[in-house]
Amino acid sequence: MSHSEHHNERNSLAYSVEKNVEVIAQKCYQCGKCSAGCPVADEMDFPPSMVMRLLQTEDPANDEKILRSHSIWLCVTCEMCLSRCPMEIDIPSVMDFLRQKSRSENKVNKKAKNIIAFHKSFLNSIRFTGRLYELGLILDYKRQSLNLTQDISLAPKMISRGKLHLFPTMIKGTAQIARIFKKTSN
Amino acid sequence: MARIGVFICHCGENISATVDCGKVAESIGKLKHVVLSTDYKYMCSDPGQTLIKDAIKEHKLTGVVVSACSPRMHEPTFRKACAEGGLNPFLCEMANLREHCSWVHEKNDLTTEKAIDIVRTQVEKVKLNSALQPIKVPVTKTAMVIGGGIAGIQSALDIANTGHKVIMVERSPSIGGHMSQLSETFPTLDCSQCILTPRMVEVAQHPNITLYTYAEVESVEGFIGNFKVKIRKKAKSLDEKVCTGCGLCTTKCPQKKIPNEFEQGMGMRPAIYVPFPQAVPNRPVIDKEHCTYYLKGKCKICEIVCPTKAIRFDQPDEILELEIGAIVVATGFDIKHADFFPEYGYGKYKDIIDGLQFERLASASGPTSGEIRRPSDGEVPKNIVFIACAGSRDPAKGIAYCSKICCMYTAKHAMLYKHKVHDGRAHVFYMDIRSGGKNYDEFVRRAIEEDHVNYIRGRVSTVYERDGKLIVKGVDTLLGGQPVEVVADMVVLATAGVANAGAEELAQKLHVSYDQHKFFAEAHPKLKPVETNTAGIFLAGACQNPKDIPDAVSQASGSAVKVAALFSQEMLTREPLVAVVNRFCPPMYSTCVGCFMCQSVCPYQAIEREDFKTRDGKIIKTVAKINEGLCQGCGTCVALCRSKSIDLLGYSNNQVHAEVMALLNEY
Amino acid sequence: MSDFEPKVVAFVCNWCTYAGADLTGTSRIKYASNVKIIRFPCTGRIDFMLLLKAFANGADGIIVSGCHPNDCHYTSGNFHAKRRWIMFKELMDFMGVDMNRITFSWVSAAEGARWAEVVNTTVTRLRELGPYISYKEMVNNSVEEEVKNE
Amino acid sequence: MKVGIYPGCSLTGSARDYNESVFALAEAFGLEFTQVPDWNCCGATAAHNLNKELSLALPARILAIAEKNGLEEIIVPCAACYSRLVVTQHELKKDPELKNRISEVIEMDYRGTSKILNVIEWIDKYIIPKLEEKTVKPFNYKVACYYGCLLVRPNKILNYDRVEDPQSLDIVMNKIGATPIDYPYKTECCGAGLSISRTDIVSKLSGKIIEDAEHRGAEAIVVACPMCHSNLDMRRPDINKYWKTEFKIPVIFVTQAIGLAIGLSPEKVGLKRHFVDVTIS
Repeated sequence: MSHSEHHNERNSLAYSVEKNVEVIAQKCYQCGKCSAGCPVADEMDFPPSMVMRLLQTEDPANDEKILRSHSIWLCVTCEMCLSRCPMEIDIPSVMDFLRQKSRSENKVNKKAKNIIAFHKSFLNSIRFTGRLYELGLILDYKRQSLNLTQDISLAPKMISRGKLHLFPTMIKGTAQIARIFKKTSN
Repeated sequence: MARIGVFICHCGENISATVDCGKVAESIGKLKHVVLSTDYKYMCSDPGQTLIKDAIKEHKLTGVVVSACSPRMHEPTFRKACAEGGLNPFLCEMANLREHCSWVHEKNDLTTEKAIDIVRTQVEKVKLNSALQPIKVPVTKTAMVIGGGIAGIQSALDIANTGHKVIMVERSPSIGGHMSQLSETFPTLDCSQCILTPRMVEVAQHPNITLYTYAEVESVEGFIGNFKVKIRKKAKSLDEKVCTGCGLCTTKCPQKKIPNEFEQGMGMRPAIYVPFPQAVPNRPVIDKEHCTYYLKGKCKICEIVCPTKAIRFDQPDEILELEIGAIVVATGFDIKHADFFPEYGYGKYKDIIDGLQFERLASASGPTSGEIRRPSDGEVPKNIVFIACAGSRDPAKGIAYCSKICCMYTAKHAMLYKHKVHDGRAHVFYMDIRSGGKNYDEFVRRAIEEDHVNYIRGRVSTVYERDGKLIVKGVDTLLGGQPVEVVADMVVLATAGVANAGAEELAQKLHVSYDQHKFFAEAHPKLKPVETNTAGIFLAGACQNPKDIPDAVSQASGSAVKVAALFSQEMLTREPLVAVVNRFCPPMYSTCVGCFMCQSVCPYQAIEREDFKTRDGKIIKTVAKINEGLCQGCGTCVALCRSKSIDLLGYSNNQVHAEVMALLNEY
Repeated sequence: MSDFEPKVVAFVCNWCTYAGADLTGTSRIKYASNVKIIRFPCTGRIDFMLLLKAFANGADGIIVSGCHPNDCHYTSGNFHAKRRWIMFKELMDFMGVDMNRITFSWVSAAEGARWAEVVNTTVTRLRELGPYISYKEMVNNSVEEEVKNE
Repeated sequence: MKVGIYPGCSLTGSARDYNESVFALAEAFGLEFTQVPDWNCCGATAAHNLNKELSLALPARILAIAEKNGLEEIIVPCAACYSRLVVTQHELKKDPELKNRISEVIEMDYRGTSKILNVIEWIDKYIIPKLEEKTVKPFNYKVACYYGCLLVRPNKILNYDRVEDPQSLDIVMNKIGATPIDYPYKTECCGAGLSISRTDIVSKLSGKIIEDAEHRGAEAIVVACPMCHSNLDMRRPDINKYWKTEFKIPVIFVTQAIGLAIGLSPEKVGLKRHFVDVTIS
């Protein structure tokens, strides 16, 4: 067995990470530089270096902690961690993968409800029109998140500055966009 | 006519338990030219060896095959026995019946048959052996030490004290190296210059050492015991014999704003200068790149004020040609500077300094007379941050290795700071503390426990300036990756140790290997850490990899004993198993067509060009020629040669061909 | 085919594989006795034409083995051997030599068990392949033809 | 060469001001470009957070349409869209199998031949050569150049400017007479995609960016990304509430600054649409 081959347990989360995004968790030597530069580290239950550490343990209990964490949803994909990582570990890709895994296994952290609601509203908006319909997005998000009072002062100001369309723009290829959504929804 | 004697050893029962030695002897005895084939219980014993010696005389043997254990075990024994019996030792071969046959196969007919095959192969080979004479080369008993840091100094003094001559070549105007820049040394905190300067003076005064400062190696040719070296002595623009070192010129030089290399750019020096007060030799040089006279054609103030008229503006560089027997490379290391770190501002913040700069600040002879004052405004920093592993263990920055010395000097820096600034706070961001060494970990613990240095386990993401303070954004991984922000007055980066500028170029001149980081490569990582893969060239100190003073000094002494051992011989003797390019009478001279493909694959630069000329000097033919002093006998050139003009003594084309034929065909 | 025992010649370097095979011996690891070793200072010394000579003279299989990459006693001999080997393989293929007859491996001085494994797997493979006569016949025929033409 | 433009959703809505300034500059410099026909949303943060394949398919459709229409160069003023498009191009180049799969999903041939330019690259190539002669009203202000995340990271893929302390925007601003300050927040994140779902975090992060710029005496923050702009400008009331202060520093697009320098009116470059009054024009 060559050195580049992994030794991860086949059922571990670290193994799935390696298979899907080609990141070897063991490469992380826990210097913490990612957490030091992460803009949202202090909001997270597990800062990025801790997520990597939990992955390294290959302990099912720790895998569970990651998938149920708030951290993976707070990551803003600013890529600061990757750009400064001495081992060039692609943490943003790991986070993308963990989010999708967390959702598909129904393990999304309750505190992340709004964040997911927003992403879903966003995709809903383009699924039907092809482009983002910002007013529709806000209304749909309010419906999903039940944050009915949030940003009520923002919309009128935007409208008065011509920054919010009252009606969506439909592109010609809407049927095609719908098919793209369908084909990519595993 | 060949007369071969074959001796089959039972090795107690090690061979005879599975191989029918009697049958082997009998079968081999029937081979053509074999005049004696016998077996014996212990060939390597005294009676066994006597058996061979007597047989050589009695049977007038022209070749001997001892069929016993591996030649890697007893070849020297039996070759010596043959020599004592009056046979050229290279006419003796061994057939490996033990490791390659009796020990690895079951007792049966096939095993005995294999044994016969093995012996027959060596019989056929030995018939084609020729009497070879060991190669002898003389030894020039003068060593050259390149680099005048602590490793070079130690090596030169040790060699010189064995009574041999040493030439020391140092690139800068003074010897002393990085150690002369250090304030105090770990783990004892004794003053670096106090322990170093006596050694520097000793070098200068030693009757066996000739010191060339401001000089560089221009070229190296030849081989072990017989190097021919050219050294460029750069013009110092001064007659050293006339100059008394009074220093008047250096105080009168109008050019005063040149960044001082010795002070790591934290002080200024004039164009005619002595690098530091304890410099050896204590004579100034003129820096032509900054001297007003060399730049603009007028000034000459130094010449006017010099009481002994020692200035020589028209002095040329001088090339010295020297005969050298052994070379010690002690060219040292350098460190990465703060501008190597994008996330710490590419070196644009004055108060982010590197470890060597901190050494100068802490040194009593430094720009601040030993007070810790920050470069930007001369204030004493009340909050100081040390960042370990700055560049080291950072594959993304191209340096994957640990620089080894930083953990210790960072602890020392923090400690020195706390001793000098009692109300100050010192923070160290680290990944691991690597403090293996005598009294080393105790030293680090002292910094933490007694001097209250705040060690934080985590790497720093970024440092930036705000309101004249440095904001250090780090993390505490022991608190689960919690971000830590320190508002500091000064930041010291423990930057990676790297190969010295010019190391690669020098390695190529010397034909020694170097690694991807341009550090010189040892011949074997465990058992030949002092040797290079070029015979006669040795390593000392941090040119091999970053190392601390005791390690550098130990290795320097190691290299010195290697040189002394070499110089203890009048002549060097080597096994003559070397390659040869064939030679014939004119007009053929050699079948070599002069393509010199062999030259490109030879790892030892052992292949030279030889011209055959007419009487009036016209070149008729140029062919390859092997320098047997350099050739190590790998045979790569032999296999490569398209015209089959090169052969390897001891493993000739005929010999290996005969072996293959003997293995496959029964006789 | 079951009682066929192939003749195998091993071309090995002195510093790694020869010493590795010595270690197999000192460790008393047993392996097939079909293989016979020819010692070279370095794989860089091996003239691959010898392989053809060996096949023409009745070898059923050949092992070429030296130091691992970067471990060469002579720094780069095995590297040059490998480079020449790549070229030579093309030529052998072109000449119709069955490449299954040749094992190219790295065995270090510390890999006694590995040497036994290399030999055994090679011999097992060759036992299945049977005697190598096609190349020998081809060479002999062409020699006969040349003789006839003269 | 046919030059295309992919405005992206923001530029038709919340970043209309940016759109206006880009087109105003194009007009003033006599530059023409074709909109990528029937373009769709790039999927932004939402797509790559929830569905990797979708996050590649949506940009791939845009790029495939551009190719089909012979657009060899596409200008992408929105830094977020720019990042998604370049990353998609990179991922599909790296993995031919994935490329085939995505081609199948979007029902179009995708080759990955179009060159994608961000707004500063566009300025460097088409505006800078004639900028000096056109500048009538030097932009004599101290500015904080804020690049955000997406123009420089992931730098191994984008390969644009240096990842720490980038300079390209500073150089452009310097050309029109502005004085860029030393600014450590150049590439710190504003909170981006969390604008609506976690306004508190955006207020905190964007607030730091604004605070440091004001503290260093900048008179404007210059941006090249509509997401950054909406967080720093539209979210200003939330930021001020969070920080319990009144940050006043305006946030302008680099294209607006250039527009003003060549004498275009504030209306023409969309300044009137800002939430924070731009008092320096």
